[in-house]
Amino acid sequence: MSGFDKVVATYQEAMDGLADGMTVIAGGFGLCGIPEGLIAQIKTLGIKELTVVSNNCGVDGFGLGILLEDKQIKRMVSSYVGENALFEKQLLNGELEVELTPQGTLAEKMRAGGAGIPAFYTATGYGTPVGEGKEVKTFNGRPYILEEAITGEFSIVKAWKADRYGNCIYRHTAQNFNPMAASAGTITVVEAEEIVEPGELNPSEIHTPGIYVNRVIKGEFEKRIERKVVSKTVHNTTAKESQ
Amino acid sequence: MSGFDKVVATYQEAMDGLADGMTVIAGGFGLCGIPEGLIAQIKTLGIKELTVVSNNCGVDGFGLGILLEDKQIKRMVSSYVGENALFEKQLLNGELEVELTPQGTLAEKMRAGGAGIPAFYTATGYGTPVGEGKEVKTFNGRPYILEEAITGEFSIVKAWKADRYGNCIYRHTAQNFNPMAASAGTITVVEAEEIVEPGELNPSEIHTPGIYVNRVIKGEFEKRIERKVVSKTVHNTTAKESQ
Amino acid sequence: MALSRDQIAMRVAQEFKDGDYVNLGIGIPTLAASFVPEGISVMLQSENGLLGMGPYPHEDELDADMINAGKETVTAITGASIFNSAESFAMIRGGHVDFTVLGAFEVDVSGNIASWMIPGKLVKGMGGAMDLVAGAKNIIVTMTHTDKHGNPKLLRECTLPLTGVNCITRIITDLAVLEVVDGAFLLKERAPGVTVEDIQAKTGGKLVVSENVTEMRV
Amino acid sequence: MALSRDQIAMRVAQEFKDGDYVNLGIGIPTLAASFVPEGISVMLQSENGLLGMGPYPHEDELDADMINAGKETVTAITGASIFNSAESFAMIRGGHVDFTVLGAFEVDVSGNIASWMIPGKLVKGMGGAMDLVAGAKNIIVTMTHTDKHGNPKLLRECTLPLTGVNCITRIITDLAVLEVVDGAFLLKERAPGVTVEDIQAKTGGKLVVSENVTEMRV
Repeated sequence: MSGFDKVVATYQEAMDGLADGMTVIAGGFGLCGIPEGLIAQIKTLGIKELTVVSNNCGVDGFGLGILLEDKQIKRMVSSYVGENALFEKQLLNGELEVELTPQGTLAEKMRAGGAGIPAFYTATGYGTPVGEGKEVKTFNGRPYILEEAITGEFSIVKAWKADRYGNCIYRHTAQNFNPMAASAGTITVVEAEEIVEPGELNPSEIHTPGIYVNRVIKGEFEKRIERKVVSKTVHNTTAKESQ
Repeated sequence: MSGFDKVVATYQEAMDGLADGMTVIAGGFGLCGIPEGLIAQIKTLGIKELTVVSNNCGVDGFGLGILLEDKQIKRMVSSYVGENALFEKQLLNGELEVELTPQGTLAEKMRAGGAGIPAFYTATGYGTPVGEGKEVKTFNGRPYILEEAITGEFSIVKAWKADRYGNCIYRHTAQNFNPMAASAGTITVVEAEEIVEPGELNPSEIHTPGIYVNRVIKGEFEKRIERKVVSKTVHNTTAKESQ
Repeated sequence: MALSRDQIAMRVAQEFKDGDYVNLGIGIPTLAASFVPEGISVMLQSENGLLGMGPYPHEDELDADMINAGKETVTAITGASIFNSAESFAMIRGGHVDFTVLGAFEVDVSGNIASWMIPGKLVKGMGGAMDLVAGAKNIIVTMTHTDKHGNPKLLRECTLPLTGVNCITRIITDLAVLEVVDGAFLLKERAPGVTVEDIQAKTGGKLVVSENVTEMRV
Repeated sequence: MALSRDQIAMRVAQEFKDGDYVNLGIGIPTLAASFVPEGISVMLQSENGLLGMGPYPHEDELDADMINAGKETVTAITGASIFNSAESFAMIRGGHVDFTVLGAFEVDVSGNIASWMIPGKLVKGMGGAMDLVAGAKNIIVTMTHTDKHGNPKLLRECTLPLTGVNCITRIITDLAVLEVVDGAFLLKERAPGVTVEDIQAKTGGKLVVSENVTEMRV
């Protein structure tokens, strides 16, 4: 099955073909489940005028935030941004555009992009600034707005384990937007903590089937924690009952 | 977490509330992954005028086919039917209506129903009898038709393992339509081969989170094979290479 | 006397029924998890993809791959499930989450809510709030009855950009419990020591006083 | 001479490139899996939720939970993945499957295909065929060039209810390989011993003969 071996050895190969002005869809939520090495490679390449679709834009000096340092991002499509000073500065300067999209709509737009659904109706955002200029249609007496799919030239994805065929599983809440991102890219690149042989992942437990994936690279991850909150009390983890 | 224990002891409790004229969404593909005992209970109850949404309608004497025997189904929404003589007879007699829906559109309509998406655009069926009377809209130069979501008063689902909270996993290709069916019912009933305690299923491997499930019952399954095809040759199962 | 944050959270928690799936916003809503009444279990949904959110971890349980929607480290309870963001919002948008509790800048008598954007200030985004108010079966807004300048936050019509329209059913403030009914705020409960007149004076939109205004149990 | 079913399947298999994901319909298309050329690997998608379909099982491997889209018992190859029907058609509809090969009653010069319904006969349904023709990047139709009465199945305009419009790019019959180009069938290859005139006589829609018609290698 040599034609299905998607493992590449270098970050250069992993991001080969990325060019100025392209759209990059990135998995991750905050700093959780982000393809750290692929983001670093985009910085290294110095590609400019990017549209980046990702729930957030990292923080100063880490995650997608590092692409702001050389003004590589022209436009950001996110549900929540501005966790870093540089982002705020570029936004206020007009050097950066932001398209704020509700989190669930963003996830569904990526999924739709991967699934060949060009548009769908949702109640989310109706009657708010998000709904302005969008088609409205009423179903069962309730108004909904039409939202269009998102696709990109590249998707960058962070997996826990990927096999050589590109089948991926994600760890805990590092799953988040990664499967949808994986489906919506013309070229989907997966950076995995571990690369395993085909057959090592249980077929029914695979989160992203390899058909969506073009390239797989093994990464080393810092996995920085954005908000470390620790409990000082003794607790059991079985229930939220009368704590 | 007593409020989340969804296990019921009898089929009567499992299907309590089902009434004439309701819509029942059923998981399964052919005879694979069908909630055998729940279907049998619908037969026992003698409920009539049902709309049944399921990819297929079983065979004579097994699966959803048994609901034809006492003419309990008024309308069938499926992608492929007529594997049994009784179905054909009732259809030709005008005792049974059929709404044929492309398989992928059917799956997506159920998913949309569960996900609060009232309608979506798809290219599937454009220009064919399926597209007749449906809204058409062009995206990127290609015409798409608008398809509406499906929901039902009841969904009946077959799981491999379910925990008391209703978290489910499915076995092999018995997954098929079951997760979408589970999401689209007002009351979702799961019939499982095995009921396990919360915590026995790995959280990241759960196919249907318990939030979609109202009742869980342990079933005994015949698991009839519709088309047994056996290979006589020696083969390895690694590849389709130059066999 | 106006209720404390903890007391508001305590009153919110009285809304929950055994077996409810609940999504709690940042701030007072999150506190409500600590006051779930005896004999009642709720399961917490975190919109980044976790159903069955547990307490914060101990130092030795910290895991960068285990966070909540506020990007804080968390744990999962026994019987939790973890899934992707599309599935998470399918649950929310599809009405499978029983309660959403969230804060707001303003609400109005039409059930509209403004909670994400103050023009002139930097806009950071709506996150999942618009999906939550569009999707949950029951939405509870928790907030102080007035802003820090004493101006009403319960209005005839929201002045800030909206998060959702016609979606708020219940408001729990430091002064009162109110429902949105027929284009008015229906006063149901008042905080101990707070008079109906106080509440009236601090409410911007039309207030209808229920026949039987009870005292909030906190 | 007209090709046999195996020979048609053999010619179909020559279309595949190493690393292609392929969905094969029932009949001749399924046979193509047996003729994948040396050095080429393809992975088979079965639309009921299996990527990496293997051969039929041995008697001792039979499993009611392991079937293909034709409801037959199957196996999975090492490295397969299994998923639900919505995910399966997301792959198909989203254009991730490289090739779909399927049979047809009729095709026409506009790239339309009719393959699921003959009025007056019992209609059993389209199954996944409409999704497949709407979604795959490349669709190959395999069929006999004429029906059993000798009537052409390659037409100016389909007469039967359609499965999809403007979607067929390549047709492989027992007589020829043709492409649909600019409102005509472009003849690219002919079966050994079959003349261009034979093919012309048996084709209903406009036929354009390629400058260099080669002989099908089977």
